[in-house]
Amino acid sequence: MSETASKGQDYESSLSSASNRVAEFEDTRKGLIHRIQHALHVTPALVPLIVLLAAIVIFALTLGSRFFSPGTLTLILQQVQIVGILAAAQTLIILTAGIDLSVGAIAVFCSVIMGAFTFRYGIPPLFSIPAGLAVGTAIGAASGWLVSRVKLPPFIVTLGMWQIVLAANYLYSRNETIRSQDINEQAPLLGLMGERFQLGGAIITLGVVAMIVLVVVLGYCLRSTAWGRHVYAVGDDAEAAELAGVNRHRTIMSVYMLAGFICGIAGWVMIGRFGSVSPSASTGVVGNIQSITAVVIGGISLFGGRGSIYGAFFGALIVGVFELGLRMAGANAQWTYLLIGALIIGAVAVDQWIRKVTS
Amino acid sequence: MSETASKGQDYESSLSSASNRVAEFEDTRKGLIHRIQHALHVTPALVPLIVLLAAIVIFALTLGSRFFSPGTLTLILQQVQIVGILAAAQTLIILTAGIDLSVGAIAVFCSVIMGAFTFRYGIPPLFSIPAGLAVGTAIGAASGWLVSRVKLPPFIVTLGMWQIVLAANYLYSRNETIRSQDINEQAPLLGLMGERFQLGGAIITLGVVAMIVLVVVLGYCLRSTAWGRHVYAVGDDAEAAELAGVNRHRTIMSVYMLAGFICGIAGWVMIGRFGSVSPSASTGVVGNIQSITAVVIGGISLFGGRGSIYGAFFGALIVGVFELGLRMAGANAQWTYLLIGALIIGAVAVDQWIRKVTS
Amino acid sequence: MTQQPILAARGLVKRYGKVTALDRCDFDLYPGEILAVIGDNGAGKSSLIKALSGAVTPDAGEIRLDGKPVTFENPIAAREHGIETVYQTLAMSPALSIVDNMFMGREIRRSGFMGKYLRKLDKAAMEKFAREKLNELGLMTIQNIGQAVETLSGGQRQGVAVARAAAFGSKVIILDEPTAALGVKESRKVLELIQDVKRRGIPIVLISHNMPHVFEVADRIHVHRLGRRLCVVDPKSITMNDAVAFMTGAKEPPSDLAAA
Amino acid sequence: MTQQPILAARGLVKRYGKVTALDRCDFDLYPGEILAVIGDNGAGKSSLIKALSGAVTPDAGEIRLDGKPVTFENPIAAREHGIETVYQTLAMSPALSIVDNMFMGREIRRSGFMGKYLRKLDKAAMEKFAREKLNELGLMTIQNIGQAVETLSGGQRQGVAVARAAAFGSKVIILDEPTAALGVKESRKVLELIQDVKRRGIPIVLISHNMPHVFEVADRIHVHRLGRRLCVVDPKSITMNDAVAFMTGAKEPPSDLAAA
Amino acid sequence: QEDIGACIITKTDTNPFFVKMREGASAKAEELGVTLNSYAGQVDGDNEAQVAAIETCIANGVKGILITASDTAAIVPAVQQARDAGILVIALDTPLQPVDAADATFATDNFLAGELIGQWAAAKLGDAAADARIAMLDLAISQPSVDVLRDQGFLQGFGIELNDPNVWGDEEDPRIVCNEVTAGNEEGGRTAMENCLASDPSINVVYTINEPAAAGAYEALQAMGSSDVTIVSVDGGCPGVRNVADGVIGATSQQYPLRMASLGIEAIVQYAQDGTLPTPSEGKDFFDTGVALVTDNPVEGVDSISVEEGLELCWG
Ligand SMILES: Nc1ncnc2c1ncn2[C@@H]1O[C@H](COP(=O)(O)OP(=O)(O)OP(=O)(O)O)[C@@H](O)[C@H]1O
Ligand SMILES: Nc1ncnc2c1ncn2[C@@H]1O[C@H](COP(=O)(O)OP(=O)(O)OP(=O)(O)O)[C@@H](O)[C@H]1O
Ligand SMILES: [Mg+2]
Ligand SMILES: [Mg+2]
Repeated sequence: MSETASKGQDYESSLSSASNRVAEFEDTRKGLIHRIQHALHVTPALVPLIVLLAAIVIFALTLGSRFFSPGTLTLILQQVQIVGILAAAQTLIILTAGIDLSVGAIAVFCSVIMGAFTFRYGIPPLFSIPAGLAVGTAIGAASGWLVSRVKLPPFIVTLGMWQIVLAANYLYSRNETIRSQDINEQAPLLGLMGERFQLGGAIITLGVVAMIVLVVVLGYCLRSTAWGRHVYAVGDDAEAAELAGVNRHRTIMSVYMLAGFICGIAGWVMIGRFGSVSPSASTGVVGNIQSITAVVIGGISLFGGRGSIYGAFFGALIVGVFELGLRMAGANAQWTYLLIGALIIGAVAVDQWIRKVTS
Repeated sequence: MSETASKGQDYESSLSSASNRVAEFEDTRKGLIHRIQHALHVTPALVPLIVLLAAIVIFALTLGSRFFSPGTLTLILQQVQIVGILAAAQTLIILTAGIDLSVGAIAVFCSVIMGAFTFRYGIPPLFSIPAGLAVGTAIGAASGWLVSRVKLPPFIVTLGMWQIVLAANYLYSRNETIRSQDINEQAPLLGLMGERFQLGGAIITLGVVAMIVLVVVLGYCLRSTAWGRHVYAVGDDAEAAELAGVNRHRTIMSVYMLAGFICGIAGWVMIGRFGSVSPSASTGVVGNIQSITAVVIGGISLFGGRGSIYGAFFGALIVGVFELGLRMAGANAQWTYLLIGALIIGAVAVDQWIRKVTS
Repeated sequence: MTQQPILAARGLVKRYGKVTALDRCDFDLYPGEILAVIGDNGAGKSSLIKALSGAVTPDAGEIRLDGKPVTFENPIAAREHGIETVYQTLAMSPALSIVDNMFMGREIRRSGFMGKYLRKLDKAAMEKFAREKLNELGLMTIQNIGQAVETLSGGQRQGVAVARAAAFGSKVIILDEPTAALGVKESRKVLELIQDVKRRGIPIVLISHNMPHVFEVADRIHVHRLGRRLCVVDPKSITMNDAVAFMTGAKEPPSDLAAA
Repeated sequence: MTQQPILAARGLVKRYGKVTALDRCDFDLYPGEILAVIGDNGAGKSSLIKALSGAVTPDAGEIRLDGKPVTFENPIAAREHGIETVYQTLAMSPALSIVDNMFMGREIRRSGFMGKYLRKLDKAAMEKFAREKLNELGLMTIQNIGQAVETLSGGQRQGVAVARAAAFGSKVIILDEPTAALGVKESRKVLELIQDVKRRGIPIVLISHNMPHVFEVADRIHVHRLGRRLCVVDPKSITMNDAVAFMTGAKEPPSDLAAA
Repeated sequence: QEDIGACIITKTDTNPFFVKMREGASAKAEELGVTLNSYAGQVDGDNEAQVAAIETCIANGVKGILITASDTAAIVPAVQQARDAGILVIALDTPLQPVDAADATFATDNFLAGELIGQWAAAKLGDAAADARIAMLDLAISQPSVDVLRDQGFLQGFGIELNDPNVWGDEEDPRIVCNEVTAGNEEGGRTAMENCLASDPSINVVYTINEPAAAGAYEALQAMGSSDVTIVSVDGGCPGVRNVADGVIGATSQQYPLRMASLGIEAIVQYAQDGTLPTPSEGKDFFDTGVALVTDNPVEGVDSISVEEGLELCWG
């Protein structure tokens, strides 16, 4: 390398003997605290996990074994399973700097499709379930296309989709609920995700398993595959990602379609959890805010490109713990809302504080 | 200037005779289209205005004079007055790269405060109205402090505030409605904003005037005062603005407090419009989404720092025109809901298309 | 120069509202050469190479690759034709790590089952490769290869972008002010790298404001002024002083050069 | 140098996770001088001036202004003490216009009623002033003074940032690589401007990788290496070659310099 | 004596109707020494929150649950779970589907409530009823069951042919000018009424889902200069009855949420003490807590009570 150095300007002649070692500094900070700080720095999803554990401990101390029992703790998992799955879909969208207001509506519509196909047209559940999932994916594809090709703001696209899907859901279902007796007798596969098994006092349903598997698989894909890196890059700075060689369109389409598919799964899980198919399920109306809340509490930036899906999962659990804990403590509904509002702010403030102390 | 040039490196000796003219190019594009393009480029709020006018023309052609009459057109203004005022508050927050989910709840709570102070404690409206406005400002200050000082994401802060304020609203009001008969008899000042005057067939209320004045005043402040420039700078890149000498904290506090105050005005206007004071007004629940929708349709970026408040005003009107027009065309409630979703997407797509063609 | 240009442009125009960035600009790059592009700030150099690499679509004009007219819809299309570019703005994802950015769009997968079916990335291999490339550029101050790009110093960031282009370019490499933020040692390494690449037979477009660097490595110099090519000069037959005079408008170029 | 330094620092430490940016760094700036800071990419120069200007809070160490210890909570605090800084990242609001950015935080209001009570800005006066300052820097290619900063070329953007600092600095001006993206002509103007400012009696800190520029204008040179001040040299008594050798680690500085 | 725990789960807790129901339950619970927790959904039709509430009650080990189901069919599996855990479940206000999914039902007949105001409006108009112009101000596009029952009851009572009795808005009678949704508050009532009047200013009968919506509709009618319009409503809260007195509302069907709730609490205490289940009203499969038409303009053939009586019985 020094051969050309002589061609350079006169003052560069000494460069050939420049130091060739990577810079190192002695680190005088030692001990446990520093190790913890480092762990939190490297794995930011640990922060909401700490908040979650703290919340569980506090409720356990206040409410005793009524709360801190395998049954109650797994009940929380059951209560958050739908929001948890929707939060997984929402995470994907938000990582690309989007936002999806339609997740809940898509989930409800997919469950209605599965039910109506089975009961109205007599299609066996083995086909009507994939049909529901396909509809979810197709809605996601439509949103993705509008965001990526027509370049509309995701907020507007999914707001419109929310209204369209919700209204379609009421119109198509004719506001009819499919009763659990009928599902149990004629199409048990529809309710599969409600199947439960017991481990000691703990009760786990297949829907809970589905949620956890989904989060783990997506966590793997986002961290360890090229696709995952592209999702982050597009959300971080779409223009830079495109200049660097990422196919923005394909990435966005894949994300919205996958999110739609996951919402379809949430719809299937809903049938299992509630036993019935109900077009007026409130998930259609409040599922979006709930899932966005979980994502943001989990430390994922609404501006895209930053955060971990595990954070969103812990975020959903944090809200679930607060809700169940406060309800068990007997706070009345308005006080519960008020306290949950305060606790959400508090949880994120603690989160922020931990980050600040450890950075 | 050339005196020091001789000190420079040898190849710089000719610099003193470098050209000193500002670059100019002959522009070969002429004519009306080019002038329009330029106007749209310089004043982006014109784009939603075009969409708005197009929507009015289309409904006027389809529905005839039933729709295109002074009475109906001013009815639209009356119907959007609350959303329009909330959108003004929302615009301020979104320009700083925030989002405010609590605007509607604050408005309802302020109206309840004004009512309860007057009727429960017997305070004259001349004082209870400012008290309501002060409460709105105080809630805004609390949110602003959490965003600016504790550095929490605005989404979380205002989500929490939404729940807290809404619950406080129900608890404080004991779910009691104050009837319009009582207001008319005992405290007409509370209903002042509902005062209407007729101009030909057009009916204008003081609330509508308040909305328009508010938009114009804020438009002036945002464009032509230092404060306005700071709001944009903080939203554009908060860190850069701070490095450049903008007091980020003061700017954010002023924006959130002002937004809270404007929500208080919206609360007062609500009393005028509905005659009564009702804690369960839907604005508390859907006012946030409605106002954000208006803002985004108006071309303001959710990422902050870009857009004009006039856009938000036109955005609110666009939604109002669609809603009334579709109802008058006789679409049923569920179909109307669906079509509005589609039209919102369509309106923004047209907007995007105009921008593309003219850029 | 009877050879056919590998990349050429004729009459490119690009306007932004009232601002004219390119004003009927021509361009020629011949095989195996280092072409320097010099010009005042805002002369339109970056706009020119953005048009050539598909990052912006010109309002008018034609681009030819190997003599055939092409239009690049986007940078990916240009890259598929082997044109690799370091933009002045660097085009990095700030929140992602150095390794992620270097391999963006060209990730290395594990071999075997994990890579084939689970599409797992080979982080270790990518880190090793990235560290090597950075060491080659003399960026010894980067202590943590997993650092997010937004936390790098200005020069480190530029070094990462240059290392990426040099490692992956195949047909044409375009560098927009690659040494602007680099230190003395790091700049020298980049110049060596450019000559290395040229030795591999790949032509290079180098935009730079550093006249000694330009005159040291360039085979030909494209002087850009007010949105167009003013002239093309040979660094061996002209003084730096004249080149600077042309580009700043202090002197008119002789008419025979203007046609080149 | 028995004078008291106007701005000084002792033992500054700044760590980012595992990365050490400043490692017990010292610093001295004397009244009326131009102090150049040189060092490898990533040596910690920008971190040093960020600590001095309140943009980051050091983990340890002390800053003294006119001999009195100070802590700057934020850049505004530093600015109120008269310290004006051009950051390497330029600190501009991309969507705002050149004028807005130049006057950010120091807007000019109309005189009379409109300005006093309606707080209306005097756009015309600000535009005129901005255009003058840019012309002084030779940025003649800026066609539209109302252009958003994000649409400027790299060099134009840097020019705007430098113009801002030069126009408003009162006690100390800190320039972090002010000429990195500038052309030959524009760089020359900035160097003239620096000397102008010095003549006004205001001391300047200049970070630069351009050795000829540094040796041309600097009164003293602070050599930064691996997060600390390696030595301070006098450009009149040392060769460029030695300075480069010190900063890249090719040579150890003589021990008497190291203490300076 | 061991602590008796009970739960009351309402559809929402923003509608004054449910607020009063909860207050009635709390008062009775305090009197009888029962620990009462109350829960509610976030929006009308919120089945999920009610399921979660039932699960919480089970985990808390209560003795009885009072529930106003948002989705009367979908809630059944969760109710079954509670009953399997030995909890007495009483449906308030609306029966579950099937009715015997709950241990007992204390309800008003919402269809009957609608029917009464329908009959009253038709009788008041007399011959003009044949070419009435009717605005229907419903609750929400998700068409929760109260919404459907009251709407369809009104139409039946008015003498309009129903299409599918489980859906509102599918009738073809030309007398119906519009179906609008109001969210059951003044705000929605006003906007909905304006929309109806914009398409047809000759409206002379307005059905409203509840009294707040009626008050909003009245404001719109005033503002747009329509007089001689008959507004009818359902609920019977005190502000509503006062509005009947002031002539804002022509007639309203009054329900008795306080009574339902306190009866429910008593039944739970009874059950906790000796295991007896409450018995339904004679001839019905639920315990009917009654509906009364409140108006100062009684008409032939429709039983009604006066405003003074209504004010005595009203809630809130
Ligand atoms: N998106 C845009 N909108 C408006 N004007 C633009 C835009 N991009 C570039 N310009 C203008 O076009 C002109 C050419 O810019 P360009 O970036 O090509 O200059 P350059 O020669 O690369 O300058 P530098 O040496 O400073 O990098 C400049 O005047 C710039 O302000
Ligand atoms: N926010 C941060 N997080 C982590 N590391 C950082 C951060 N900021 C700076 N660093 C690291 O600190 C070191 C010093 O950076 P600094 O920007 O001060 O270098 P510099 O001397 O200005 O280099 P250059 O000449 O390239 O501008 C670098 O190794 C950089 O990667
Ligand atoms: Mg450039
Ligand atoms: Mg630096």
